Amino acid sequence: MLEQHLAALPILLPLIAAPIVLLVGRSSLAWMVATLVSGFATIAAWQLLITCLASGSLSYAVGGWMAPWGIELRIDAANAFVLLAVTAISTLVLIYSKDSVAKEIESDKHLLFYTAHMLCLAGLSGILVTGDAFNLFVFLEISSLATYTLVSLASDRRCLTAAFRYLVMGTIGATFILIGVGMLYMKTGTLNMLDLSVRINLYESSRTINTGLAFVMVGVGIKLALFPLHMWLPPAYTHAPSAVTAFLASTATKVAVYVMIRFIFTIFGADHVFNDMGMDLILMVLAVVAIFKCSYMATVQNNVKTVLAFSSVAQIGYMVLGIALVSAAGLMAGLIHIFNHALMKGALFMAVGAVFYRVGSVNLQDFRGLGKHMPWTMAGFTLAGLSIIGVPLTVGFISKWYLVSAALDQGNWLVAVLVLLGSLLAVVYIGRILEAAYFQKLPEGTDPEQVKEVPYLMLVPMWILVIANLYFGIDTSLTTDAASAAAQWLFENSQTSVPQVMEMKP
Amino acid sequence: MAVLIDLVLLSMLALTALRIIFLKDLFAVVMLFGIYSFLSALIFINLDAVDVAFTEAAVGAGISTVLMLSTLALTGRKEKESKHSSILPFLVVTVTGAALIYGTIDMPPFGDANNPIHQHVAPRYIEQSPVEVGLPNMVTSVLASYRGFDTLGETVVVFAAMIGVLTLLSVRRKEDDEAPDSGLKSHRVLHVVAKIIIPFVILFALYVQFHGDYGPGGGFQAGVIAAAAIILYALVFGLPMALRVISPKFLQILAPLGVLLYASVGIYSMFMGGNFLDYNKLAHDPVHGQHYGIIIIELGVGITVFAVMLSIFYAFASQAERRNVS
Amino acid sequence: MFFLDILSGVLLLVGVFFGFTGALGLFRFPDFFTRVHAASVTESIASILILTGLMLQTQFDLNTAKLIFILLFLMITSPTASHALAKSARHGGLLSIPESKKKKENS
Amino acid sequence: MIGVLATVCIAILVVMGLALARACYADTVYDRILGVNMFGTKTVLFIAAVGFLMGRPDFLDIAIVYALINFIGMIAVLRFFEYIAPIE
Amino acid sequence: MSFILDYYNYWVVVFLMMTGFYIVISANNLVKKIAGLNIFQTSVFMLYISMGKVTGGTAPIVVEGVELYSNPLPHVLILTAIVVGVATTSVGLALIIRIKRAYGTVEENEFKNSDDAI
Repeated sequence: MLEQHLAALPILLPLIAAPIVLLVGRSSLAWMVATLVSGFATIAAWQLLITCLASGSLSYAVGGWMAPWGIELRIDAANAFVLLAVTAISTLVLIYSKDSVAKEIESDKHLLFYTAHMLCLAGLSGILVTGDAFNLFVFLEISSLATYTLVSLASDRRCLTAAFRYLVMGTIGATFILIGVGMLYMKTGTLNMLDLSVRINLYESSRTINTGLAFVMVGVGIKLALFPLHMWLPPAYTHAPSAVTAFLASTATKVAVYVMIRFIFTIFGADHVFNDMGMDLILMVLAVVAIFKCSYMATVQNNVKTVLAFSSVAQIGYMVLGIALVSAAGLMAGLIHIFNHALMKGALFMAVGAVFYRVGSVNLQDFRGLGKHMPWTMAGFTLAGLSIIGVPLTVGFISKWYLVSAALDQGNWLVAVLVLLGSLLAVVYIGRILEAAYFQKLPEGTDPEQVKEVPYLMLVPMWILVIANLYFGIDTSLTTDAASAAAQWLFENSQTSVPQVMEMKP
Repeated sequence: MAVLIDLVLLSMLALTALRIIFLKDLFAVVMLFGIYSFLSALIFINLDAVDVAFTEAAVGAGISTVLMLSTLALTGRKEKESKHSSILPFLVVTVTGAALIYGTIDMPPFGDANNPIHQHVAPRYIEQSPVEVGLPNMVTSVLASYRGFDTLGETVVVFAAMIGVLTLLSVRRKEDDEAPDSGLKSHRVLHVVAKIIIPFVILFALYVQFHGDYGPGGGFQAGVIAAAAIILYALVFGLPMALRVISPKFLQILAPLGVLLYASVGIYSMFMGGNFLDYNKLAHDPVHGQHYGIIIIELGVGITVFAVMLSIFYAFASQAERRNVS
Repeated sequence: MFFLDILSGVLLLVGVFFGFTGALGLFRFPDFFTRVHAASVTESIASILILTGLMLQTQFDLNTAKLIFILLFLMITSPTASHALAKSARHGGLLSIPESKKKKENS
Repeated sequence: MIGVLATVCIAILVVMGLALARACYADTVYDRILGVNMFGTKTVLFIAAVGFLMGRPDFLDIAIVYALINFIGMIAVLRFFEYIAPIE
Repeated sequence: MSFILDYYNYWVVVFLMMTGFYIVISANNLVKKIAGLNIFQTSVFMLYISMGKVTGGTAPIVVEGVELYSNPLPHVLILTAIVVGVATTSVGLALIIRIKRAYGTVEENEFKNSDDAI
């Protein structure tokens, strides 16, 4: 029975767990339920990835209604790959959050925290597995609402304004997506993604469809913090509780990148988006500007969480750059970076959360001397930081390697050089933190007894991610296999659907 | 005739929307927003979307307005002059609007029966759903059965809203209140009238809940109306009285139970060998199965929506009361 | 049936006429309390006439019952609302024209 | 009969327009509320009438909801004035 | 003329959407922003419902002797979207109340001094 419903499990488990978590009443029990459910979802995602790598794609008709009439869950290598990253990170963050949350969030809100986390996970998985454009909007809103809640749980009052800004921009983004999907629906009469992709090609250059595309792109652009629309991200990540930042930074924007890939490649067709509308140039310019502007912004910030938040926007630039290269290799680089960046940022934000746990704030000067007093935390931070920079033997290197080689394949040496230059800025902003941690002394007046290593429940998940950073930097077979299969699948299906329906043009 | 009504309503909407831009009195903004919702619901009726009109009237004009008013009670009712230039927003809006107008040029003409959306997918709903699902109201059939997963998502969204609001605003029960029990105390007529109509409103909510298969209505609308009845009670007799009738703790148990009731139908159908939410498997006769499934999930939706709307109102209202005391 | 149709038409048109006068009153009367008066009284009579007119159009089935329900509901709530509003205005310190004149003279 | 109903609908729309104008441009807050309230009641009548005009009078449920929401809105507004002075 | 009749509905709806959008991005007060957001969304709902209309059709509830119904699918989508809208509104308003309590103001330009700008 479980195999039959495998496709539905990663979303049903957290969806049903969310109300149960609220009902169990005790926060330790809630934590246990949430972690277990998230772990099961991870196993399901893993099974799905294996199945998809072996046999292409999977479809599940919810309610037993066939696709264009009912809602279909459709899983292929691409979303199974991202799904695995999201569920795995969620599980690790949940383990981590037991102590972190106990410290940062008032005790009567723990249940709400775990419920919101489950809702967020359910929303993100739903976005990933659904094969229906409107259903995607619904799950996008579930995850967004849960995210606003999670961000506003911090005790610092600035989280409120950050959450509000996020809410307004996020809702505008979602509404834009709604407008875009409406225009597509109006022209094609269907909401199912595969059906849409077939029928959109009947109207090769319809203004309505192009406008719909533009609105979806802007809407998704807001959600994934594409450069000029990223204004909500740094404050939200800075002021959210540590566990929340670790989860969101490594999953939420990645899922949005996936949505962009899905819309470009599966629904509209890469050929139409890039060749007819010239979207690749726009995306490429925005991505490059994002890499430089935001990496620069990261170097001048004082709050370490803000540094990493700007770094996230820059890293999203790399992913979008991969998409904008319009080749299977570029897309693969983008997908690998989605996975790898989740590993790096998860580890980094967990380390920062550990510092917050002991020191109580995460400004640059608070990191002074921590190399000595919190050795494991800072060692983890250092390794993950090296990964962001792109040092060999880490996953960051793998991402950049594939990105650069994809760019060079096309003879686009300019992009290749820019990617490498962007890494130099990463050296600066990570370097500043490491310098404070290892080459400066603990500030006067701090009790060294207070600043010690964090509990194991926080260290272990952090180090699992750090080790994953190294492992997947050396043995790349899993990530590259999955990403290249996904990229191949997306790219081929995107190209072939164009000619076969051309004759049906009315 | 329909076109004429449509035009008149649209111009009233435009007037209202434009007026809202320039009003600095937030109370007036909220009032006009209520009118805007009412008007758009009228447009929905005129465009045959009776279920949508039902919901928009209850939610947009009802719940949203009440929530906005209780927010205003805490934040004050004047918008201050902004020194920003309004040129940049105007530019953004003009560009977006121009893009949309550009997009409309190729749209299928308004109301044409040959439009793609009337040719693909929807014909099955219109022709088959009375047979396959067995309900006269196609909207309910599509909502609860064909796109039941969306509706589960919708219920979860409502649930997520409750989680969000409770996180931000906690409902404090004033057990030992020496606070003046508020409510529209001096309005004796209101008290009598409210006592008369509240039972009828709850009766009406039940009617909407179970008549949704045959006419406009369903779990969502019923939940909102039932919540509205209690909200009316709280407004007239004061929040402490309402808290005594239905306690927030109870609502916090009720809301997740509704979601679980919905999901359990799906799980059950999985055990009966179907896919998630496949109501055909619930009984020997598929149409009966559909019927059972829809009744139960509508009940789940109704319970959740009632509990959530009411606890959101409690959370907002108790903030206002707290300020009143201090 | 012809007779009922005529009757219903007459009721509807008269009802609308009253509704219209009420709306005019909103603009033409001098102070708030007279305007409340104009609005609420005409509203009641207009509701009665229009809804009764519509009832005569039904086949005397569930729709009639619903119309009666609406009518009763409006009959109860609409005057209550007007009353509460006027009372609130009074409570809030709004004065009618004669009163404000008197106040001016006194001060 | 359709002609009469159409006239009635249009006339109610006109009245609604007047009430809306009152709500948009009012001297005092109370006048605004009065306009809104009148608008709400006339909307109820309009829905009832338009149902008969369109030949589907079975949607009177919506009119009931309108009447209910209109009343609750009024009460909420009055309640609101307990917290914030209506006249500055 | 027929061109106008075919599209006037969409144009007005676009105008309404943009009015709402303008309120969201230009309003100084946060409550007004949320009201604008609601107007924006409600207008998008109208776009959907407009496309579902069939001239001469009737509401999609089966009655004897009627063949032509309007499209039920947009109605279903918008029912869901309305619910999503009210959910967002309530969370937004709750945030506003907390912001007022923490900062003492809900006017956008009064946050500008610190890094906690909206």
